[in-house]
Amino acid sequence: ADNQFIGSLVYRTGPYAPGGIPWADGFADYIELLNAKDGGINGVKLELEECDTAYNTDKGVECYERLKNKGSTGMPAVMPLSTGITYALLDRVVADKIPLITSGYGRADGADGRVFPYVFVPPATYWGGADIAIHYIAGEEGGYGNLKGKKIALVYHDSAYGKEPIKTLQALASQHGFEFSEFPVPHPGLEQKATWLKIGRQLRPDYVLMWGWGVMNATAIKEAAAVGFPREKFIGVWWSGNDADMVPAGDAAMGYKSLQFNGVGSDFGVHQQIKSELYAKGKGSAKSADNTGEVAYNRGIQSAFILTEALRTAMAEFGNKPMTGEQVAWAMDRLDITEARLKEVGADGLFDPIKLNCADHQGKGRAKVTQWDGKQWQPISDWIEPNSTMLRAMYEESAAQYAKEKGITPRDCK
Amino acid sequence: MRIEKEVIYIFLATLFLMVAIPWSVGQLSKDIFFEWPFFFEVAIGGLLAGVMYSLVALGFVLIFKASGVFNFAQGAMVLFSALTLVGLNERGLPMWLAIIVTLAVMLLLAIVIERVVLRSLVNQEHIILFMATIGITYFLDGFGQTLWGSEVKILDLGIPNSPGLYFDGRILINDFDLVAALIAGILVISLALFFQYTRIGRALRAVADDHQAALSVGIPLKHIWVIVWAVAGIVALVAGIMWGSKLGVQFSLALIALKALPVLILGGFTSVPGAIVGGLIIGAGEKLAEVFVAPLIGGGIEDWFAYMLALAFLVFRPQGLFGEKIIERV
Amino acid sequence: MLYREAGEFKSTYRADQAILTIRQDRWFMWALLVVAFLVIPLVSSEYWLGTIMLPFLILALAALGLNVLTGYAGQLSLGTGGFMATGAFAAYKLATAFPELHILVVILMSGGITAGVGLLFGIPSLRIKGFYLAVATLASQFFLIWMFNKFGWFTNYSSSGVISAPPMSLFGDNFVTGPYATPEAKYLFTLTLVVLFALMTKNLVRSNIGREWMAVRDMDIAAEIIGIKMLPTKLKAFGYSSFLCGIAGALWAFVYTGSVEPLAFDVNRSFQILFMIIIGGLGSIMGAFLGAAFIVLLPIFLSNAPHWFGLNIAVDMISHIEFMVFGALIIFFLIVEPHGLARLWQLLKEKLRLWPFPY
Amino acid sequence: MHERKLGEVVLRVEGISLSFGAMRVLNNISFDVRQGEIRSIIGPNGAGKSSMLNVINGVYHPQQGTITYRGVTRDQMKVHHAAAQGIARTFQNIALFKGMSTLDNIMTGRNLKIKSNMLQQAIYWGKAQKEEIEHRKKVEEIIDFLEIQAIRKTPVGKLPYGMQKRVELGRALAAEPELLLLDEPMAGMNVEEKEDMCRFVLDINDEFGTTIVLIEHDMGVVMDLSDRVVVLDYGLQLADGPPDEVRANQAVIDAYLGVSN
Amino acid sequence: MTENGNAFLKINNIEVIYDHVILVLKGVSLEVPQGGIVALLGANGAGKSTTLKAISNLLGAERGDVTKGSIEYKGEKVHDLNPSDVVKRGIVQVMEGRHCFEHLSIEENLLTGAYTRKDGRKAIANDMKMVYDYFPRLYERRSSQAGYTSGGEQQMCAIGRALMARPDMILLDEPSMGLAPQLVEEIFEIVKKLNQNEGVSILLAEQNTNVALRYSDYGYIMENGRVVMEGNAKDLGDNEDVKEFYLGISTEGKKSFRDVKHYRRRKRWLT
Ligand SMILES: Nc1ncnc2c1ncn2[C@@H]1O[C@H](COP(=O)(O)OP(=O)(O)OP(=O)(O)O)[C@@H](O)[C@H]1O
Ligand SMILES: Nc1ncnc2c1ncn2[C@@H]1O[C@H](COP(=O)(O)OP(=O)(O)OP(=O)(O)O)[C@@H](O)[C@H]1O
Ligand SMILES: [Mg+2]
Ligand SMILES: [Mg+2]
Repeated sequence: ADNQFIGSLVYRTGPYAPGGIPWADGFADYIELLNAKDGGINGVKLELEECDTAYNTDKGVECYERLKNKGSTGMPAVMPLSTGITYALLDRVVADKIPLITSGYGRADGADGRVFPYVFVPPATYWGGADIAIHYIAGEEGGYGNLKGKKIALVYHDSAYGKEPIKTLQALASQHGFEFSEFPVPHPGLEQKATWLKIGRQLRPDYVLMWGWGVMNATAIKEAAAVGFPREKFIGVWWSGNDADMVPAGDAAMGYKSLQFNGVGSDFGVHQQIKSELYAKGKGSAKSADNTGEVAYNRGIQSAFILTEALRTAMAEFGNKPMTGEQVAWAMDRLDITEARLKEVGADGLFDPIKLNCADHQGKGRAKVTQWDGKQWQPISDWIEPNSTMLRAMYEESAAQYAKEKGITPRDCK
Repeated sequence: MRIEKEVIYIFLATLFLMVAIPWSVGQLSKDIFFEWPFFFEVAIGGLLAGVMYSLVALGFVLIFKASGVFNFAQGAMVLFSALTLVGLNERGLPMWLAIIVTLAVMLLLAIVIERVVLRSLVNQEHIILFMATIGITYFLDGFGQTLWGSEVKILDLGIPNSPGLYFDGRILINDFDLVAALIAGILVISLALFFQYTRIGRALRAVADDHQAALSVGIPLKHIWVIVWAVAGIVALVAGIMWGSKLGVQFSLALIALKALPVLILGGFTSVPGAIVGGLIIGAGEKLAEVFVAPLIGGGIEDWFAYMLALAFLVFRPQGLFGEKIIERV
Repeated sequence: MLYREAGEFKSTYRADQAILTIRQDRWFMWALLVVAFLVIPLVSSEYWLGTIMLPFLILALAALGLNVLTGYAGQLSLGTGGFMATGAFAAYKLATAFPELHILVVILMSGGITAGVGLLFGIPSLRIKGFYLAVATLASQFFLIWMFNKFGWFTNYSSSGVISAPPMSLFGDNFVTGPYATPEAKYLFTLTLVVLFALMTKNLVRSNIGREWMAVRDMDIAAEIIGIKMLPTKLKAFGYSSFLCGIAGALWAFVYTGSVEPLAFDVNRSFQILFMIIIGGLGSIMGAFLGAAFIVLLPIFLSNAPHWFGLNIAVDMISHIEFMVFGALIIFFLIVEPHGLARLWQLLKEKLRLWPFPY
Repeated sequence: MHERKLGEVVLRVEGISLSFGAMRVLNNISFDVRQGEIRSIIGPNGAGKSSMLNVINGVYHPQQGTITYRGVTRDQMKVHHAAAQGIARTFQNIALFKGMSTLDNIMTGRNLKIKSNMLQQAIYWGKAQKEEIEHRKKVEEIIDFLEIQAIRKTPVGKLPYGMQKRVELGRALAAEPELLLLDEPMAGMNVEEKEDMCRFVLDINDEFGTTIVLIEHDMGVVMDLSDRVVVLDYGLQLADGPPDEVRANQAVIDAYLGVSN
Repeated sequence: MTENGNAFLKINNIEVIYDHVILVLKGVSLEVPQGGIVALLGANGAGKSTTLKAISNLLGAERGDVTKGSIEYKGEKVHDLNPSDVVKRGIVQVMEGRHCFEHLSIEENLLTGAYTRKDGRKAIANDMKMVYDYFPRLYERRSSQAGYTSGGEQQMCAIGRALMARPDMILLDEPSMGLAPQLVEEIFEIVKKLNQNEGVSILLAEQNTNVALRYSDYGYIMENGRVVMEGNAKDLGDNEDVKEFYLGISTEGKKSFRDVKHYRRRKRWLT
């Protein structure tokens, strides 16, 4: 029988490898788990091929092009794991009819499925993340009303990625009356002394948010410690919440918080299965079973899970055989991962249910807040839902501008 | 070392501007918070950060001074030495032994580089040698990661990283930075003495001027190069240890080379003390600019500002503050 | 003795000053062009055209630009990425502000704007030389990228600071940008531009201005004594070089990726292009192409090779090995011929000319 | 000794003093150069001869003194102005463009005469090409004159020393100068080559009427060729006059020539 | 030089290729006896410098290679040694075109010449004094950077630097180039003195044939990468061809440079 080809763009090397390796491991392990446990999906075996991008856009594009026609039906979806690669693929996936799934990165306005039929952004976007962070802070302060006059700063990687939340935060600042200030950190962010002197010794904000990346995260946390900024008031987005970033920061990271759009730790059914089906038989891809609870690893599982669920949905419609990208896109438009389904695979509490439709390519967009206890992340909140009416309007506005520039006529989603 | 008058003038002017610009911007703009203790805090923080750059720049200077080679691989050497050190340590060697073994590895590396690369490229143009060191960079990046993996590793030598408050608690200085500055200072002084007072020092400068003529008077290029690259390797290790304890040992360490470049040109490619002075000026300059000027234009200017600052110095002294004058005669 | 010049006599200076004076070379070049324009688009897969040939051509164009500046005029520069970004952003602003402009006009104008920026950053070269200049040009690199990142105007205030190319066609339905442009159309469009600019560059370097550049490169003080004015000559090099780099940047953003963020033109891009011209051969048109081929194709080849040989190696291992082999090959080629692949090619021809005798 | 008629003064150097820091290189030097003459400057090593040429050329700026060229006294001059005024030069330490062929080196000498602009050159059609061919003709004449046809396309870096000197002369000639400054054109040559070089110098002088200032350590050459000789001695002007007179000057013998000459 | 059995330096049929393709020396053999002064004459591009560089092993730096033949010094094969070891064996070359270290002062230049010596500071200081005695001009300019000194001063510096190594054998490549006439004589006097007092052997490539033949014992004439003639200096000086082409003396005696004929048939030993 034909196998279902799955191409995976990973970065196991290069400056960002510490965060990329666990993701790639999680992704691969979940795929292998399905193969080991059920012989793939509905009897169609999954055939995974990785391509290392080193987080480099040129290489990423090359990987995509190399993998996209492999297997009997080509790559069913691409998850580039990098904002730069995402942008470089936007045009290509439309022509190739391959869904581009960016979980928690990429273009936030990809949530508007009318303009971006091939882009999917579940489970969350940066804009939603920004809103969730403020929501959480409001909770800490005893309600949105108390945000008035508070100072909230954003430290961000000075790139397309880092700038994503600014508009949202500005909007929220004017809405709730807090004072918002931004602190760009030039790539790669090895030196942040000036930034932190400004923040910690001069501005002295009530909260600091961080949209950091790679080595910038650890440096920021260390510098925050060096100027004595309380880590409890320092909240990073999910890409600033990898275990790998906390390690070099050492004790300084204690108390630091981070948003996560997935659960943390390895006390979930799916982890048990991975351990027993793979690691117990010496087949896992991570160094050891101990690494299977890292957030980036769980995120890898999540991406694999979303993809395989889409494949399942597609097969239900088109039959049990390898699916094409177009078929998976069709399925993504109807993806419905319910609480019950999560329970079934042993991922309840690990992931949030996702329900997409033709116009909404994001879903609820919820995330949790977690805190680093020196060894691992501890969840300190339940799923927080962002203000979807406000965000939806922003997505649509931004997507409309893109559509105008690109001369795209948004599809009709009746 | 002779210090020319011009250098002193430039230096004083810099000092003046570094105080005057933040002060006046602070007076003129409502957005900029200027207060003397804070100013000194930023300035001192900057100076100390600059010393950390100097540590990396030193490695460049050593090799350039001794062979006229612009060693692109210095950043990779920093990464490689730190990776080796931590890797050995993780595999159970006590830290002191790991350091010794790493030093041996760096010596070995120097020997290999001399044998394989430099020997075959004697007397070639600088840019060719530069390109060869790029080859070395790629090789080391790949090799280091093959041996030790790409995951981030912790390097903890127990250097404190706590905020220390000085001057009645009005000025905050990081202890780690002080330790780093001390180490860099010792390194620079010993290297400067080495260059100034040994026969080898003179030979190194001769080699940098003219490989072929150096050979003709019997200077053994082979040994010289091994010595210099080994010393640069040691300097890389020190930089790797300092930066590694700050950032964790990971691939990104190689990127600090880019922060060292403005330091290098400002101080002059050929001057060991220049690396320190350059580091101080760049460090203080970029931090002051970032804190007291950048908010007016959007922030995040540190990187290009360091380069622009260096460029401004070059306009007055094309060879950097302490670099050797470019001789042009017909 | 198949390859030789004996027996070919040139009776006019015009013939002697032609680009290729040896008949076999001319045949070779025509054959190459036929292959490039006809054979490759016919036989290549989409992957080859869109992922390998396209970036290769565009980077070769940028390398050509840098080679004018560094290889011919001797001004070492690490600002290429910044200039490419300038081209890309200029093209974006032009195309969005004046949607009726033809793509060729957009691209040429963005080259022109980049040339202007290049001139500005070329001024310090009057005083600063060698590696000092190289590091100083990094100032422009970092500054330009920062600027495009910082000011929303450049990206029409897109929240992420990313620009994307509107679909534009050469004529009628022949789109060369946007999602519906075929790889063949993109390839042929780029190839035509690159060939034209390569020819133009060749013309320049064999004319007076080219000689002036080389004179400045080889010994600037002597050049000045024989009457070459430093400022205009160096600035012309900066201007023309950044013109080409700007066009390369515009093509990169519009034709190749369609959507870029400024980081696509970060300092690594500058280094990459500098590597190309050194490996390919400084001061050689051919070198820019050979170097681009080496730097673009070799890593792709290396990372694909294990698959072709049916080896199953983990991707990170492949990546590491790729790095090591790539580095080792750079060193190897430099040792074999320090003056680059172009020179190696020439030596080969030299040997061929003498063949079957060794000397 | 032959008789030659000398024209009016083209270049007058008056009271030139030049120092680098504490080091006095030229001290109140004055002499003139007449139209069509071969004027030699001699003196021990480090006397300041090359520096004198550099002053005339505008490479060095003297602290004192004036230079009058064709009746115009100039102040500070940019280096490239000299060429525009018709002053060409060769160098003591060969200053050829090493990466270029002989032909290109000599063509570069004509840079001031080329009128087509960059765009025309880029298209290389019409004017630019016509011009290029025209200048190529001129350059070929020079190549024929100097008998260096065989090395036309060789990169000059690979040429033996003597050939390089000849190419350098060619480059200077290409500018069709009115005043030609030659700094030790015959150093490192054997007699035969020196003879050739002398022939060229004389022919240039005769046929093109080019005025020549010559620095040379070979006294045979200097005495045979020059109309008048200036002797410098560590910044001081020791003597100035016709060769025979200079040769007989005891101060010159002591400082420079030595007994055997 | 067969009469001298134990040649000090012996070059045997060497072939040198540049860049792997350019054949420059096509089988050159020559010998220098202990304590001899041997001149190497020849036109531009004959291969004199290449020969000297082959001996001191500096060819590698120019991508040249000795592909055939052997070079023996004091009975030991030296063509595989490093240049620095060659210097340690006592052979020092003064390179054509000066090659001073331009950023070093004259004095530092001289000191680098003594790099290989182990006989202490005092001896080195003594020799430095000797060099300064030979070239008083150098003493005056001792603290200036070599790059700024005049051509002749650099030439003196290069020669002085070689003397500082206390060599047994000096390879001089055009020592007289760019030197004032008085100094040319002086240099050769110095060479002679070194040769007589200290027994230093000299191999000399020189264009100033006149002086060269006057001071040397034996001479070789090279052309186009081959030795075309050899003999005692005196015999060579008397040879009619040599007289005409290298000494500029024809049968009619020495003539003025002004009267050189326009076109002359050049006789060559090889055609
Ligand atoms: N730019 C400079 N800086 C410092 N000193 C200089 C400079 N140019 C020349 N000198 C000094 O001036 C003196 C004269 O130099 P110059 O080159 O004019 O001598 P010269 O007469 O040409 O000697 P030679 O015959 O050896 O070439 C020398 O001692 C030299 O060191
Ligand atoms: N690096 C090189 N690469 C290629 N060819 C070279 C190189 N060096 C010298 N040659 C060639 O080798 C030949 C001999 O050169 P060499 O310098 O030995 O001559 P020479 O006898 O010393 O001449 P001169 O009197 O001019 O110094 C010349 O034809 C020269 O062009
Ligand atoms: Mg002189
Ligand atoms: Mg020679």
